[in-house]
Amino acid sequence: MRRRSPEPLVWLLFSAGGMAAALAVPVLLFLFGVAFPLGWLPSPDHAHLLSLLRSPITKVVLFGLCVLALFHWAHRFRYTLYDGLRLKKLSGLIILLCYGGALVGSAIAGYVLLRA
Amino acid sequence: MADTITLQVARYRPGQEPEPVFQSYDVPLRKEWAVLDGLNHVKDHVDGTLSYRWSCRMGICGSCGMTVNGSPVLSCATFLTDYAPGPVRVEPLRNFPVVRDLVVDITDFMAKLPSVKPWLIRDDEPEPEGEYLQTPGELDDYKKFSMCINCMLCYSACPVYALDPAFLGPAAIALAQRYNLDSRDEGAEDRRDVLSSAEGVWACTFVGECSTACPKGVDPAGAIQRYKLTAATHAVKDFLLPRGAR
Amino acid sequence: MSVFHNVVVVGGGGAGLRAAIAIAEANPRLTVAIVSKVYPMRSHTVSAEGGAAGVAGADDSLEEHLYDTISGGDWLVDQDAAEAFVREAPSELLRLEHWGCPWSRQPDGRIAVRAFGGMKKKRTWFAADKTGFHMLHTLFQTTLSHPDVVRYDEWFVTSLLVDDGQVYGVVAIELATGRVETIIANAVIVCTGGCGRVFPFTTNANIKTGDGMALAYRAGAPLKDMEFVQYHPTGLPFTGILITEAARAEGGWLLNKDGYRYLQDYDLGTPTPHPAMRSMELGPRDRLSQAFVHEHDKGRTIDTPYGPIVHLDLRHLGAEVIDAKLPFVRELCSKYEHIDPVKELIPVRPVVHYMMGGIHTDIHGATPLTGLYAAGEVACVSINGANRLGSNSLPECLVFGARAGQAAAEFVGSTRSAPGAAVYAQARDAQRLLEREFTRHTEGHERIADIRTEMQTVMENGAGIYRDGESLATAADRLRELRERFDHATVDDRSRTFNTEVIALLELSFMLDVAQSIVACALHRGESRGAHQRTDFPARDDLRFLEHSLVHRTPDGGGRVGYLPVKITQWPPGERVYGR
Amino acid sequence: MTYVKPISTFWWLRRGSYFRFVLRELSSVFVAWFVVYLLMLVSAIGSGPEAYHRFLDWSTGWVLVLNVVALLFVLLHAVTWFNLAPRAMVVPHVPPVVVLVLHYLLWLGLSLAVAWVVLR
Ligand SMILES: Cc1cc2nc3c(=O)[nH]c(=O)nc-3n(C[C@H](O)[C@H](O)[C@H](O)COP(=O)(O)OP(=O)(O)OC[C@H]3O[C@@H](n4cnc5c(N)ncnc54)[C@H](O)[C@@H]3O)c2cc1C
Ligand code: SF4
Ligand code: F3S
Ligand code: FES
Repeated sequence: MRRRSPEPLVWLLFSAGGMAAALAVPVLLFLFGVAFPLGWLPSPDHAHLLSLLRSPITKVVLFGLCVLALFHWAHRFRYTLYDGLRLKKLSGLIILLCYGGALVGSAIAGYVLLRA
Repeated sequence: MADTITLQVARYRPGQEPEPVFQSYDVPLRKEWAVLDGLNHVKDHVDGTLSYRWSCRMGICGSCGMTVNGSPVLSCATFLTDYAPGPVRVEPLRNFPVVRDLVVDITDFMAKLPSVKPWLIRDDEPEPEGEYLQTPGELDDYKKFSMCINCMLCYSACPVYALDPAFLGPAAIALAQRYNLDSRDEGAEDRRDVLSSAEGVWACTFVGECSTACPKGVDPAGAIQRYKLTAATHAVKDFLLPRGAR
Repeated sequence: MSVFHNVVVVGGGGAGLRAAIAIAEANPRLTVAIVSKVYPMRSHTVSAEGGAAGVAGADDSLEEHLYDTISGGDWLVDQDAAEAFVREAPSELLRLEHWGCPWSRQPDGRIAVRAFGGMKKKRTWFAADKTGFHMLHTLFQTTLSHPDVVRYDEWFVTSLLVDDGQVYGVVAIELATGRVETIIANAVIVCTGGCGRVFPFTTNANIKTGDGMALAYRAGAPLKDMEFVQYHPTGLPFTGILITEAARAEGGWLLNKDGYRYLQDYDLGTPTPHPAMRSMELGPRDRLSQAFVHEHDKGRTIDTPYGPIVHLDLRHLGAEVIDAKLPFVRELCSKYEHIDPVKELIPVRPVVHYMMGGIHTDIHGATPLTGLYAAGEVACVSINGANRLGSNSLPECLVFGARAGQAAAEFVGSTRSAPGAAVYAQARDAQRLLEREFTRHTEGHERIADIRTEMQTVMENGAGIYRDGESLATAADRLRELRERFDHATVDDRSRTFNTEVIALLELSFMLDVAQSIVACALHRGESRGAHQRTDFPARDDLRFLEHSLVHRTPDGGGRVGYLPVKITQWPPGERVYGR
Repeated sequence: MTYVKPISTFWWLRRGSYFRFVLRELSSVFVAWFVVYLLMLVSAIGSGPEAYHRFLDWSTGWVLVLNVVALLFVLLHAVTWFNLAPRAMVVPHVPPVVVLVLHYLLWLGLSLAVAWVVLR
């Protein structure tokens, strides 16, 4: 009997998240985190952003990005703790923290996006 | 160019020292000399007690892996002049128990290797008359992974193996892939359990140092990543398809 | 302490691994042990580059392979053995294919074959230019699928246990611990490879110290045709790393210092732009190496700090052919000579490469001692005669490895004899002697390396490509002196753990035996044949010497040389014609 | 009787390549931070113009510094991710360089599209 390991599932989420993050996060972070605050580019006005945000497509895309990015974090951070800080003995706790965190984060993301 | 160079060689003689100490030897610095030639000079003319492994001195037998100035290399294919003016620090391969001086214990790898079934698995019985056909293109699909000389530089470079000796490790997985990707082989299923266990591919975090260290261009990191994709695809299929359809 | 296995195979190279698999297949109930001083995949077979011969093409025939082998060996070949060899080589190579060996292929997926020196047809199977590497790893990995094949990795065999003409096992040292152990067996197969390290400049790895030859020799088995030492014409200066004959088979040229393809001056044919079989650069190794010496005498070689050289020219092949067929050659040249063969000439000189002689065996790998078998380079089944053809050795390891394995399995199945008290006494003696060896040499004053270097120089000067009665007699005297000096060799290393100095000492003592046997045989053979060229007897003399030399060890370390007729079945001795 | 070298917790400080690896792995923390930041932005936008402007003001102080660092890490993540991609997915008959270049083209195209949508 083959051992069913959840590892492939979390790895797939990690990979998808890594790809999504690599493709989308730099530009978003550059615009909203650096360029607008620094005034390199004029901040878009509220109405434009709100209309964008109200579009269901945007909501779905952003929700997907958040969930995947969070699982990407969860998986990678888990191993960073294992290896970088030699905490593999605390594996159970770390798994709870990481993937649990990602789940909770995803729920919050869903809530925030739905409400917005 | 100075005509000598200093080798700082890690010495460990069980029973004599509790842990390795460095001993310095001056050896001639010649254009053609590999680090191994320097060690041989020491062994032959200066200090017969220095122990290390070597054989082919042409980078193919995989005996002479050592840590030179911090990096895992084949000492027969690494040249003294590249480290001039020195000193050159020669230590045993990392991540393995040191038996003596520059000799490390690789029994862990030798025990893991058979577990991935690195041999051609076929169902046909008896053997066919002629060869199994294989086009040059099909040969190319696994050729890279068949170049492994079991030199252990990749294990020495891999931090995950350092931290978790249960990890199957780069070369063993690359060798499993060597057969999985061979068009003549039918044993991928038999290798699946070991490869996709927690100590198999999933333990690897794609540090990639194994491939950097590999002197034969095997790219074990790539082999592992590719298997992760395969294993994940399998897992999804297992999950989605009803039992009978698998 | 002692352990027991039905069969002990000494050596984990091509021959040893093949033998072990043969036993496991012949009789799964037998326990087989492979005892090897290095991990099997480190064995010297790993270095073989060019390929392995076995009739494959429709245009080829067993007869032609047989004729090439016999004439290549200057008619000192046992034709029944060679016949068995050419007949079984293709199926052995095919089995290796079934075990996964990544042979190079034709576009349609069938095995590709290439030309090789001294061969009339293309019949050399190859895996790019890492043939030996791929064969060895395939064999090793295949043995892993036989869990009943037990391995003693990094165990050094120091002697054979013999009682009343029958072998009962071996005594070996475990390197990691220095523990001496007796391994009792019904049969022993010696597959320890060659002895190139007896010479100063060789393609052979550090482990090729003729151990098995000396083991058998000391146990009372005769060595055969030891005077035939092959020089390969193209070794890299300084390192002695081999540039495979495949480089010439793919079209490489040998040029002297004037850029002239000098082989045309030595009855090896006329230059053609494309390689022609059995001609010029594709002549046999003995003739090519001898041509080099003549070029040197004429002052047409180039002097370097590492001796005279000529050039191997691959430039006209282009990067594409070189990368596809000879990638390892390019890698080795750039690593060890800092040159790129696509654009530059490769400096080469003849280098000691292969031992035609070895432990005398019959066609089943059996030696005159009951229960003792030998296969591979260590053995002399007499398929190579006075000169081995390139790419005949790897298949020899397979064919006769398998045969020896089968014969041993059969023998073990039928024998009832168990080792008597004498054997155990002998084992204890051997053990005690070895323990003494660890301590005896602590008083000495001669460095092992000095004696070894001198022995190598003596061999090169006395028994090189060209020899004569005088040079050989001098060599014999010098070797006797060296043996005396050996008794005063010193060992600094008192540790039991991985004591490579004691191993070097034991290897040196083996090499001295082998060196003496080579000189003894060479001294007695008053003719020139194949790789044995006597300037005082420049012609082949079939009347007196169409015979194998057979040398027995005498208690003082010397050799008693006798002769054994060559088995001729269908090809009477003829002229060796190349390029005509 | 073998000697096993102990491994320090901060093994990754002893070799440049290991250090770069740990930095790469740490990028995930900043990816997570981005999610937090994004959600705060979304919630601010959803709460009306004032909240949005308050958010804009807030994001010029220490948050800006954090975002600059995060951007660097995210870029490190993106570059290492794309560079390793051809090794992980081997597409038959497509040379690895092509896979690599396609990834970068996709990245560029998507970034421009996002910028266009936001700035329009
Ligand atoms: C550079 C090079 C290239 C070559 N290319 C070709 C080629 O292209 N084609 C071809 O046909 N032939 C080639 N040859 C020749 C061929 O490779 C060898 O003859 C052949 O591989 C010998 O195989 P073997 O199994 O007899 O011995 P090896 O592979 O040398 O194995 C010897 C084994 O014996 C063990 N051993 C030795 N002594 C002891 C001891 N005292 N105790 C325990 N174990 C011991 C060793 O550990 C090793 O495992 C080449 C040779 C060289 C040197
Ligand atoms: S994968 Fe490379 S580094 Fe690792 S053992 Fe094989 S050849 Fe050596
Ligand atoms: S270095 Fe180790 S973590 Fe993976 S990519 Fe190589 S095996
Ligand atoms: S001595 Fe064989 S690989 Fe270095």
